[in-house]
Amino acid sequence: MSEPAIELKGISKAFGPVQANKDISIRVMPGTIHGIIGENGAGKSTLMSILYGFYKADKGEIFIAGKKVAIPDSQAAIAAGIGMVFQHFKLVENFTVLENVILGAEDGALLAPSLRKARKELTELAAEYELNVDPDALIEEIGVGMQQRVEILKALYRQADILILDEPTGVLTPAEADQLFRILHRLKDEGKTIILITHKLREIMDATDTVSVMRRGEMTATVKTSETSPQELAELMVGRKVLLRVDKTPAQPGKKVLEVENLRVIDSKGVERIKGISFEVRAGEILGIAGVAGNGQSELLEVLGGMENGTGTIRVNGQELDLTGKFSDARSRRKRGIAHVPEDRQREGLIMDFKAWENTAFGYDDDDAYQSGILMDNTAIRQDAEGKIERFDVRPANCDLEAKSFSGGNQQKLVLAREIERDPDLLLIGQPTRGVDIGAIEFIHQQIVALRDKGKAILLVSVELEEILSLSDRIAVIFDGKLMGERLPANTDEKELGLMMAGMTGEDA
Amino acid sequence: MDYLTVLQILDSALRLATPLLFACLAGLFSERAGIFDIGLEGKMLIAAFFSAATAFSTGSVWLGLLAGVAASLALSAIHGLASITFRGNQLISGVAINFLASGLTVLIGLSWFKLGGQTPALQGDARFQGIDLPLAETLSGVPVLGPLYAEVLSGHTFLVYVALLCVPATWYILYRTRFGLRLRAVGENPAAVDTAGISVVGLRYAAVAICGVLCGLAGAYLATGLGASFVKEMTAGRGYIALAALIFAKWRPWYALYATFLFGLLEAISNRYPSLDLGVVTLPSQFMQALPYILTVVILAGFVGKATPPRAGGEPYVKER
Amino acid sequence: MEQLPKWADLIVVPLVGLIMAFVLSMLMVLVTGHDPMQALKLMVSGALGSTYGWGYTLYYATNFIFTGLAVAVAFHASLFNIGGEGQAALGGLGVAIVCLFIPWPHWSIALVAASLAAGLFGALWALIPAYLQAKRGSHIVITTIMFNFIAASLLNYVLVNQLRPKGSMDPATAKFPEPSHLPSLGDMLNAVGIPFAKGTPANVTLIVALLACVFVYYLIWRTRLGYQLRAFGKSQPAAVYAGINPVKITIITMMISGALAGLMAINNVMGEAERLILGSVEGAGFIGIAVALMGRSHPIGILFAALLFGALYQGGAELGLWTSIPRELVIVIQALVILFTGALDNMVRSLVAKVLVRPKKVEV
Amino acid sequence: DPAIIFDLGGKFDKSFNEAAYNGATRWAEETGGKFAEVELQSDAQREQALRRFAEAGSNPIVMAGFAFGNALGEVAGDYPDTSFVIIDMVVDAPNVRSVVFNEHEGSYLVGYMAAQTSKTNTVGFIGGMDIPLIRKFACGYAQGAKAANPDTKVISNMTGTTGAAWNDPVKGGELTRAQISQGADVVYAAAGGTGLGVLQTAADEGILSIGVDSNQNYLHPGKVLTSMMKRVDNAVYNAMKDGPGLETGFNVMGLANEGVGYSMDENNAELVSDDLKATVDAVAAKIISGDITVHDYMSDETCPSLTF
Ligand SMILES: Nc1ncnc2c1ncn2[C@@H]1O[C@H](COP(=O)(O)OP(=O)(O)OP(=O)(O)O)[C@@H](O)[C@H]1O
Ligand SMILES: Nc1ncnc2c1ncn2[C@@H]1O[C@H](COP(=O)(O)OP(=O)(O)OP(=O)(O)O)[C@@H](O)[C@H]1O
Ligand SMILES: [Mg+2]
Ligand SMILES: [Mg+2]
Repeated sequence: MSEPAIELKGISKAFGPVQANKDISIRVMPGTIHGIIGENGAGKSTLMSILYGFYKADKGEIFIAGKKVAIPDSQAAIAAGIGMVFQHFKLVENFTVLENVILGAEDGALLAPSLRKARKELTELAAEYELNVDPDALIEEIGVGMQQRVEILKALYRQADILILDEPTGVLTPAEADQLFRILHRLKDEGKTIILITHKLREIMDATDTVSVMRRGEMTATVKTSETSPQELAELMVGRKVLLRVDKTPAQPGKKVLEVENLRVIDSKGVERIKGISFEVRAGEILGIAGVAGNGQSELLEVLGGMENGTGTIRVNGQELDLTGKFSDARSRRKRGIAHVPEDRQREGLIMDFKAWENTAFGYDDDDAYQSGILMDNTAIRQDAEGKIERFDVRPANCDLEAKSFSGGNQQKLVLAREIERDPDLLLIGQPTRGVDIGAIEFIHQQIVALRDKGKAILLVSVELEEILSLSDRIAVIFDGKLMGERLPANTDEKELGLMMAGMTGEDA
Repeated sequence: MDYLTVLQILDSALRLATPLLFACLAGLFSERAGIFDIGLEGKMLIAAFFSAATAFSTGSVWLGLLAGVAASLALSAIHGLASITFRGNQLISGVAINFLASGLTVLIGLSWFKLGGQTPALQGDARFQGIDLPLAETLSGVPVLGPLYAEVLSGHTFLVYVALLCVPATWYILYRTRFGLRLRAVGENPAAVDTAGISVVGLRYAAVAICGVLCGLAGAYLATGLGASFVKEMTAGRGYIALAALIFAKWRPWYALYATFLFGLLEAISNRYPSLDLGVVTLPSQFMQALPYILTVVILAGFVGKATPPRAGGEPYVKER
Repeated sequence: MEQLPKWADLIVVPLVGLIMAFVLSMLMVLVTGHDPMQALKLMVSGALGSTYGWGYTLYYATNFIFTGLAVAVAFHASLFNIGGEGQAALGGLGVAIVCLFIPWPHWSIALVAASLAAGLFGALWALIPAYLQAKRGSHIVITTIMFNFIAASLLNYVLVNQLRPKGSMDPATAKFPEPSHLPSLGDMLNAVGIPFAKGTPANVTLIVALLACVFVYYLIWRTRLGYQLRAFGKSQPAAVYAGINPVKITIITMMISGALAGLMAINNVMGEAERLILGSVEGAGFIGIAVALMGRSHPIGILFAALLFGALYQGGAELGLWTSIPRELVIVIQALVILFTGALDNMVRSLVAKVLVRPKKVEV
Repeated sequence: DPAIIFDLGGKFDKSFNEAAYNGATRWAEETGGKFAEVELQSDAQREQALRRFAEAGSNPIVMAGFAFGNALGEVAGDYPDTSFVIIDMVVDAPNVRSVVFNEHEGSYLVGYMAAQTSKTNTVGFIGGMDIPLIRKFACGYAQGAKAANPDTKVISNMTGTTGAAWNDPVKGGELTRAQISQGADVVYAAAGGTGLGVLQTAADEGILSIGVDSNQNYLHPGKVLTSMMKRVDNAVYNAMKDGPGLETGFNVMGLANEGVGYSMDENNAELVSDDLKATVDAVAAKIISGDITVHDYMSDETCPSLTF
């Protein structure tokens, strides 16, 4: 057997009191795709960041191609042929693609020659790996999928032999994900070594050669992918049996809760993002909106949630909503019984610096139960929060921790607890399980279904087709600000939906 | 208002804008790298002192310039230590630096010259002299543009031209060099710079150092170019105005020139018209003195949109909480 | 970053920073040819060693509490109010108008009225920058700086041309009538039998300042408004998601901030000078920035930071009185204190941590 | 021992406070005595300093500046055995000597000289801040200038409205240039540290300037026409010499008792012709005799020769 491309021995890393990695050892063979799975907060990103020189390990050794190396910073990692695509991209938002690619890998003191050379090389790389991006586009103006390509291009431009991808598909559409895996396979065929962190067992099963499982800072197992099953991996990860399919009974639709007629939204730049759409959601059903990110589903949620203005008619329980005036804000929507789990929990759904208990009142701070006279009744809020944290199994169950100290899955549970326990007539929910581990996904899906079964209307927006298919009672596909049509989950599949998401009507498909 | 008056006002505006321009560009480098600096004032002040003191003692304005820059750099080093190495609060550090400069200049001045914290007046080679640009005399006959060249552009001290050259230079460095790319990146997203294998700390120190040099030039210009001695607190709030100009300029070099020139112009106008008789009412001198500030607010509210500061500005780069 | 026990973070670190600042300062005293021990003793005993010293220390501290709170409230909403100087100056104008033109039967009523006027004037002076920030996106830092200058001009005009008694050399208003004079701390304490030096400027406003601390505490951490302004300060997109109106919050926050700065005037204008003089704010608006930052924008922290600065002012005055140490040295000491307890606190913390903490790890 | 308290500008303000300081040091040098001193940083320290010195037994206590009026009014009565001397302000108390200067008279003289010297019939005035005291200077100056030549144009500028107005030589210089471009060829600065910039720029630009408070002719020999002398130093010197129990009451220092005047020395000997000197001295004599009345801005707060 040949020398492992990467070998980590006894890596330990603590962040203050948090032991993120405990004595971890791992071997990755060259020319393979090696998966790493684990719950949120298990320490996957930390381990990879150490390998990339972003964090310094407290203990442990790193061997690259059999040679012991010191990786005190990313420069050393790059020199050792390692490239990494972080979970949260490390791009300069107001730089162009080209500038981001050459940053740190410039050829001389002046930019122009570097840019020229990079432009040429980028075209070559693009041709070779189907990694097409507009080199002059600004990062903040391209979608996440494109941004990820830029990250991969950055690594390839630096001639990485070892590529680490941390949850690369969390933000991708199915088509984009498929393409990513094609690229990864091509890279693998060229002899490059790839480490892939993901929460999606299907990706592990489809793409990897070996897989390591992490739990609470420790490496619990490394197995050959061909010799394991999703069920086994899930159990290794979570430490208990996990239901991988959503368990739900057929919907019992009731009266119309949400009626949307000819809704239009024009954004601050004057671009029409929603071009006249109409649909309805009834009590006791989940309407899933499928679509490639950026086709208007975010705006749809924002208008409904009172974060943006629009024109047209929206009725909730038969009463028309104010879309532009004094009552068009999010607070008025809540008073109308609309709860909203936003797509971006860290930017919108939570105040990351607030304690968990403060966050459970976020948006509902005017609730009578939270007031005592002119002051807020913090004791009441806290008690309320403790209940929510317990019922939604938020871990750690400490409502005095700041939101940023929770892992992504647990942050999402905090938001869900807050919104679902309001017992809303209509729940708007965007990307409910983005970046969330499978244990938590299972739980979150159960909660959504339970709310539906209580006779509430739910509008689900997700880029995960699998999620849409398994949760929705009806599916609508959005493309370019228009609805392409509706399907019942039983009568459609990912392929058809995928085509509709690409703008082809059912008839074309 | 005749043409000559206009020229004279422009001439004055250029002089008044120069220290602001230096300081504004200084702030630009620092803030573009993500380090907020409200200590521009203090750095200018200490540079003004050391440049005047050294120029007087050695008789050479060049040595004075050097000393001023060095003093300003020393304060920059403190700011860097506090805000980069020890990840302290950049605003507090700036406040401290302003106090430090205000106290130290007088304290040192007292024991050095025994003149109550001032330096003696500078003469001859101890101060910058006006430079007549080539052909100023000959061209002044050319209608309209000739006088503009001869009156407004020509005849300033060396540092005025340096300041003007600093604008394209800054633009070039920022947008056309590797260093500039990295500098801008580190102010927007230090993690991106870090993971690209570049030292965030090194870059930020470099930016803070450039800031120090430019503040040094600003201070030296005040004491040895525009004036000819150091007087305590002689920066008179120009560091804060430069800061305002920087935001006004949206952290961009050419805009910095326009913004500081606008401030200079408004001040020159209010200097020229200490009180304005409008026929119906006479605007009192206090109003005319406030006019530059009032107009700034009006312009800001009316014409300048939202300015987005460098995204990582003011935040120390902390990887591990 | 090293984890320190909370008590060490709150007490040991600032204390060590303070000691370092003073060691350095005393070195400077030595270098400039004076006796550092004498200077230190003078400063400490002058500021804290007698009720007389306290009478001044507390007076200055009162000013700084107000301006510190003003900066802090705005900070919580991510607004950097550098305009405390101008807002306090306008507050002084409000106080002067109320005290000069309305005959008050008793100081307590005058105090209430003057507080309202001071707060209102300060708030209104903050309103325009706030409005421009909220509606037009004009950067609040520039506009508040500009408004400081405009306030100075306005006061200069008003004092020289309007409110100055005819024939007076002093660009200041007339003395406020007797009934509006506030009782000094000495008067009040002596009345209840606690000996306290008379003739010091600390006055009943100190109590108002302490109330303001309590008010700000409740405002920020216990009211809905505080909740919303903190949320807005931490994340604007999230605030919109929660239905918090950014325009409203910006304006209200800045007005509260301006009102707090304006309230300073009841201390220095009404309580101490008993008339409005030119330049009465004396930079307290800027010190407020340092105080708020050092006090970590928390009323208790601000209280201590304000006391520290008050003591430095008064200790510095004693130095000036009894030694030939130039007053600029006091400014340098202030600078070093700000530097070591404020900006370099992480350096101090890591030093303290080296001594205090043996690394121990908690399992998760 | 006597004590002296300097105003917020500090004892080295190159003008008023510094003159006071010079008077005190002259006294100390001549008598070998010692005096206590303090430079204030805050308005609240006025009363504090007065009381602290009085309690410590300093006597007499001299203070420089009109801003002390209020504080002294409060304090004087509490220390009947201490003598106080206040400059530039009148405080009516049995143990206070109030020294005021007829700055308008001195300013009239230098204004007269300015107008006589000016070739452009335009003279300038640059004040620190627009406060009554400075208007008093400006008003006397303008009147003198107009008296010398009714066609004289007087341009007046104030530097600023914050404390920085007294310490901004750069702005002083720029104001000077602005006045030069409007034709001024003599400028009079009454602006503390800002005035240094005025004198400097005037010298650089080849026009004449007039100093203030103390004799500033030496700063730019041959370029400073004269200085309006305000003998604060004498007032302080006399107070200290008179010692405890000095004669109290109201002291007006004018031309008559050489409290104000214009300075002549080797530095400006060539600038002021004997003719001019003789004329000015004659004017001075007329002011002293009452043949010429110089309008005091403070008397009715108007200025016939200048608008502010
Ligand atoms: N920079 C940091 N400072 C402090 N603590 C950190 C830091 N980064 C991670 N942690 C903590 O270390 C632990 C491991 O985090 P890590 O990001 O490695 O988990 P992960 O397995 O990647 O989780 P996820 O699936 O949510 O991405 C967590 O408890 C996390 O809160
Ligand atoms: N057209 C509208 N669109 C959206 N929300 C609205 C609209 N009109 C009212 N609301 C929101 O619904 C809430 C309930 O409104 P409604 O007027 O029916 O009840 P209310 O008892 O009068 O409420 P309140 O006491 O707050 O006035 C309002 O407070 C407002 O926030
Ligand atoms: Mg991770
Ligand atoms: Mg109603």
